[in-house]
Amino acid sequence: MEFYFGLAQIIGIHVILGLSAYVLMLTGQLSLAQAGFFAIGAYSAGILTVLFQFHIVPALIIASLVAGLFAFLIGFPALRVRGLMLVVATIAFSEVVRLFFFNLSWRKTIDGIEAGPDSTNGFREIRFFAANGWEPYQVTLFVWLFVALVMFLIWWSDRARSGAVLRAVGEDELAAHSVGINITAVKVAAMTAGGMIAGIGGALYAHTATYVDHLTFTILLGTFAIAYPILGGLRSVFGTLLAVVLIQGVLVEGLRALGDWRNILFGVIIILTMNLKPGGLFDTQTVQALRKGLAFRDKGAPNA
Amino acid sequence: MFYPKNLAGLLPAAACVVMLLLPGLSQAQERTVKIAGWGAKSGPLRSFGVNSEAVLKAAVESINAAGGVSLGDGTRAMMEMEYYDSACNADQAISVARKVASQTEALIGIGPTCSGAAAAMYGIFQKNVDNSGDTGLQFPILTDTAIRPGLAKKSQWTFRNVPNEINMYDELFAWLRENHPDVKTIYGGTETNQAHSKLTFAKVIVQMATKHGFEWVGGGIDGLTGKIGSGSDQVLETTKASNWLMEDTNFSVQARAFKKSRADMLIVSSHPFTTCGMLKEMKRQRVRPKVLVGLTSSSSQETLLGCAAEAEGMYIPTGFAPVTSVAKRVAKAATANGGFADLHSAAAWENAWIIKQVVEETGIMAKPSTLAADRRKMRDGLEALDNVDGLLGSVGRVRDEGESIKPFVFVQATGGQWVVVHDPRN
Amino acid sequence: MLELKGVTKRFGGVQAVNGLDISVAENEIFGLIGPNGSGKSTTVNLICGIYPVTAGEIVFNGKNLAGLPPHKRLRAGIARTFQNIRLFPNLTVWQNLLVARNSMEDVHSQSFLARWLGETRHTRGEIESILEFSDLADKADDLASNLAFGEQRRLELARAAAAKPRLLLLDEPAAGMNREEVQDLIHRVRGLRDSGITILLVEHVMQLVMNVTDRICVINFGQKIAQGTPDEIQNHSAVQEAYFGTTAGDPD
Amino acid sequence: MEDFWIEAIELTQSVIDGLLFGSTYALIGIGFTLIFGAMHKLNMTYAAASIAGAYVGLVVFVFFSAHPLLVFAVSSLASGLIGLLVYLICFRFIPVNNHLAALMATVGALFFIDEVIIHITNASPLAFPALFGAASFDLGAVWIRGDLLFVFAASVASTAALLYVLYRTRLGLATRAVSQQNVAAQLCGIDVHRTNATTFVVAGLLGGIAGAMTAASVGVLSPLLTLPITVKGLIVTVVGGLGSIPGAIIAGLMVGAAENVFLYLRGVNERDIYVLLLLFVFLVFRPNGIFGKSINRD
Repeated sequence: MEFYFGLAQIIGIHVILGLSAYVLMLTGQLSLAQAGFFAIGAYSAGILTVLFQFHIVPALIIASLVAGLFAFLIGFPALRVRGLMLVVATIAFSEVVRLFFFNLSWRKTIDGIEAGPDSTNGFREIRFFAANGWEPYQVTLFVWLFVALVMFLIWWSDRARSGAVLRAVGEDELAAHSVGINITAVKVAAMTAGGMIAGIGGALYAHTATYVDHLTFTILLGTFAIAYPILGGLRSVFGTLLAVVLIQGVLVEGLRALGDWRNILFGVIIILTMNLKPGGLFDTQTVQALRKGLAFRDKGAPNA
Repeated sequence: MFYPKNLAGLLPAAACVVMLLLPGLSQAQERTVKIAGWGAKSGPLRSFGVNSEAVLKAAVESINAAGGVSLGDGTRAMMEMEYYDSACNADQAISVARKVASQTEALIGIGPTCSGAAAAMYGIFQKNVDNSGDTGLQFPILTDTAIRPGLAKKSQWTFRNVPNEINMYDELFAWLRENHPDVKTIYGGTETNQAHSKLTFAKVIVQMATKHGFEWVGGGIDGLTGKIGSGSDQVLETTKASNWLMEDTNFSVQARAFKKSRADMLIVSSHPFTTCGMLKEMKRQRVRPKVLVGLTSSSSQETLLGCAAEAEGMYIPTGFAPVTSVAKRVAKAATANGGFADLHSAAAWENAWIIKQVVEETGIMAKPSTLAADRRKMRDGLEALDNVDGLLGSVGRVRDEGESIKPFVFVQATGGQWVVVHDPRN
Repeated sequence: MLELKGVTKRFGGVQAVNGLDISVAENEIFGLIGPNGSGKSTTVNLICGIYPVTAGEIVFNGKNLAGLPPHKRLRAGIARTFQNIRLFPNLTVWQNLLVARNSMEDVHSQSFLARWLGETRHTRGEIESILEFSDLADKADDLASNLAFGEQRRLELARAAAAKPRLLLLDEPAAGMNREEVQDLIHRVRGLRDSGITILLVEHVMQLVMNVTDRICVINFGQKIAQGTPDEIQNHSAVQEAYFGTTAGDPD
Repeated sequence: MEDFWIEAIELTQSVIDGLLFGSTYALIGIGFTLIFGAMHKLNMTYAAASIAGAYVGLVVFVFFSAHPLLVFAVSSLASGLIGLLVYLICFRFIPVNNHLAALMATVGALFFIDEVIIHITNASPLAFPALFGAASFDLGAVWIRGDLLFVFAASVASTAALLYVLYRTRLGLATRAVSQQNVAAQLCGIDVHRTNATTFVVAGLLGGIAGAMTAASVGVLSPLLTLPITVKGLIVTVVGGLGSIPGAIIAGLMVGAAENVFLYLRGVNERDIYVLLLLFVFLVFRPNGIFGKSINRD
């Protein structure tokens, strides 16, 4: 079972990462900065629990706020540009964050051992869970508590006016501006929310992996963050969930038996999906079909 | 009607999820000693995993050909090995460790191949045996490739059989002192975002060189605060221009820094890709030190594929070279399995034989019902080991740290081959 | 209510609007016409704040709008429609209207979170009545992109109305419409005016302009060439020349 | 005073080395900018395809001991072909207005190409031949690497050829027409798909040269090269201004030089931070790039 709990933790954390990009993508912005926010969350929470002996919950909240703060600050200059320029600007941000942690060495002696981030050697011994006797199922539940919370918040706000506002900005900025939406505020808010969510994900990641170094947070991670919502489709948060389960659960884990060929298959599947379902797995048609299908069952009569 | 057309895209997904949930357990009738290996078989460090698997496979074949392993009740069992790809990635190494520990009957794991992944993976294991308050994984690991110093003491369940670089460079510089009396000064650089290269450079190579009286002619060293070696008590400003990153392509500034130092001996503490880049740039700038020393990890086939001509003359200490008859056999068997036996992968051979030895010494039963007990016996057996037979001779164990002291030789790149120039065992 | 005083807009070397003076009175339907490229759309964009003016000032209800971004102008009471329909195609009709509720009244009557997440009964009632008025009530849950052309035009008007503007800028609302649809539009525009909204109508289609407006201003090359009631304009010589003369406007 | 001169010479040498090495960045930047100019889309596969082209060139070298010039030619052709394939699988059948899907498909193709290379070579670095590898020019206190000078010359030549194609041939006219007014071009009888495909091939040909040149100037070819080259290429594209070929060239040289100077002055750990800050400066103060006009394109 331990393996499935571990897998569920990985899936949960990647869902959070994907959703952090999802929020911003609703407004039509493509950000590769999520790896940076994720790193800020991971290191902040790790530093708090390891060097300052915080409990995981306050550490997680603070990490999320710190990541959100950076997202807020970077939001203003970064969101002046869009499209490819934004992609490159956010890559640059995420790389600067990574290089910061690459250069960061902050060691303290805790309980007789030296602990803390140590530049290239990474940040070891982030063992809050194991050291406090958390069973794997408890850790998994803890991770999924946050997954559920984040998913619920996004799902709920997507059904309310806020979701429509975010999507309106994504569909047509000029029109949205003309109907009285403060574009900058909405985008920066989305960026901040995305940063906070990624911060939570990073904090959870650092504690389940027990070790982070700067190489964890490369552009590749940022690419995965946007890959989940794109593959899953931007019509529903469940698309992101499905994409993570497919990639982390099926491709990375389930097909491990394929060994060498698995990663090649990975690229092929992405290409095929995008050609067959450019809007993602949960695109407009699928979502409508699902809704109608479910409605059909509820009411027992076709919904004209 | 349930709109099959639009939902069809989701069906393969559902099928895959079902596939994933199918239990990986297969109940074998015969008793076998199962072991699991994992490492990078995809990604830019694929050669590590390919070589490691090839050697491990060869070792298991040789054990089985010699009659297999004798179990606690006298039954003879074959050894069975399954190899997984963990892509040199922390997440995946952890995931495979969990999978192997909870979904298979493997008695022990051999992997992962990379230091970074190992550093992360060791963290999920129980720190101290018998501490029931620690819920870390309880499964023995005997790592073969990841060399970065001081990892295995993280948990009492983790062991390594990798070269001890401190001894290797200590002896290398002693030997160089004797054989190159005209060499007095040293200088060098490393790839600073590769933990093994950087740590070994700062904390092993430079330390050992100065210990043997070579004079470091640069500034301070990245990753090292305080004095260098025992000779100098002066803290110097860090040498900035002589290092590079592991994916760098332009080495002009670094090679100039090397040249400017006019050192008799130069050190390139780096993995093959950047070792080759740096050596090529040194050749272009006509940097010709009297002695060139490389990082253990570059004593592999990759360096020769990338820059045999430029590496000519470079000394490297290594834990593997086909100098004994068994080592020659291993090298041949590895090539037959599609990999190379080098200092990283050769340990996998020894690991398989160590496992055989521990199984026989501790009376492991290899029954599904005794799995937990067998794993514990395996761990205790590894802990209790003093000496094992290695490819180059007897391999000593460092008890409390789970590390090993391996015999080694010095090789030099000569005519596109690694040639053993000195064998400290003699 | 709305006053343009010497408004000038230059794009690089091109003078799109040149010293334009317009004064729109409370609750009138004011027409702005002119040949292609005469600066009509630019004027609309200047009033709603998409471009900053190069010179001159725009005063709305006695307040200078200089430096006010579009979303704040909407809050001040200026809403618009677009010449080429710009709905939010992947939002439902309902969502299109919900998004547009940014009037001062709406912003102040509800807390931030309530506005962000909630939909009060009052809001629902108002949106329903707008849908009713726009003959879109049965399409509330359809995606905007699935509407027919005429319905999209109506939705665009409804969306502007949902912001409860005091001044509504209509940028060629009849473009691409047939005679019947234009007639329908005339009723709707009058209905909006009757509900107390001042309307600035930029139009090409004479059937609409001549039937619905109280006063008309004609511009060409960014300058006012005539102003008056529809009847006066129809007989104005400068207008005749601008529309039928040999001088061609630069492309828009 | 002595120190000052030594320092000045060192700096000059760093700048020269960096500028020359930057010409490989410039070539990659041109490819990105060309595709972006034509389709307003990002092709993340581009740098990987360039490296893949160089690998094909290497096959010719290893198995047929071909002359380096032929190796470069084969690299270029192979990369052009890969460019065509990438267009077909990542752009041709994906709706034009769906930028995200096309972007993701190219990311998929990037993973695919990278992984295929890794599988075939076991990710081992392989020696790559250089033209004029041994040549160097001493200019008093500073010196110039012969092979990099050749790379520089090749970049200039291929850029000139590219500009000729773009501005003096029918094909170039079509490409520019499509990039500026897609629909209008179609109405004029231009086959948009064919034109786009041609753009990908041309960009690919250029990329193959860039890949081979990069491999030649490092002396080794490795899949480790793809990611850094992709990032450098993107930075160069943005600094140079989207769609601007001369901008990409200047930006490539500039990034190369800046990198080397920061390496010399601040060390490798901080080098990239400064290069990225430089990029931020451009994004904030000159968002349209070096030669960018201040047009607000929608």
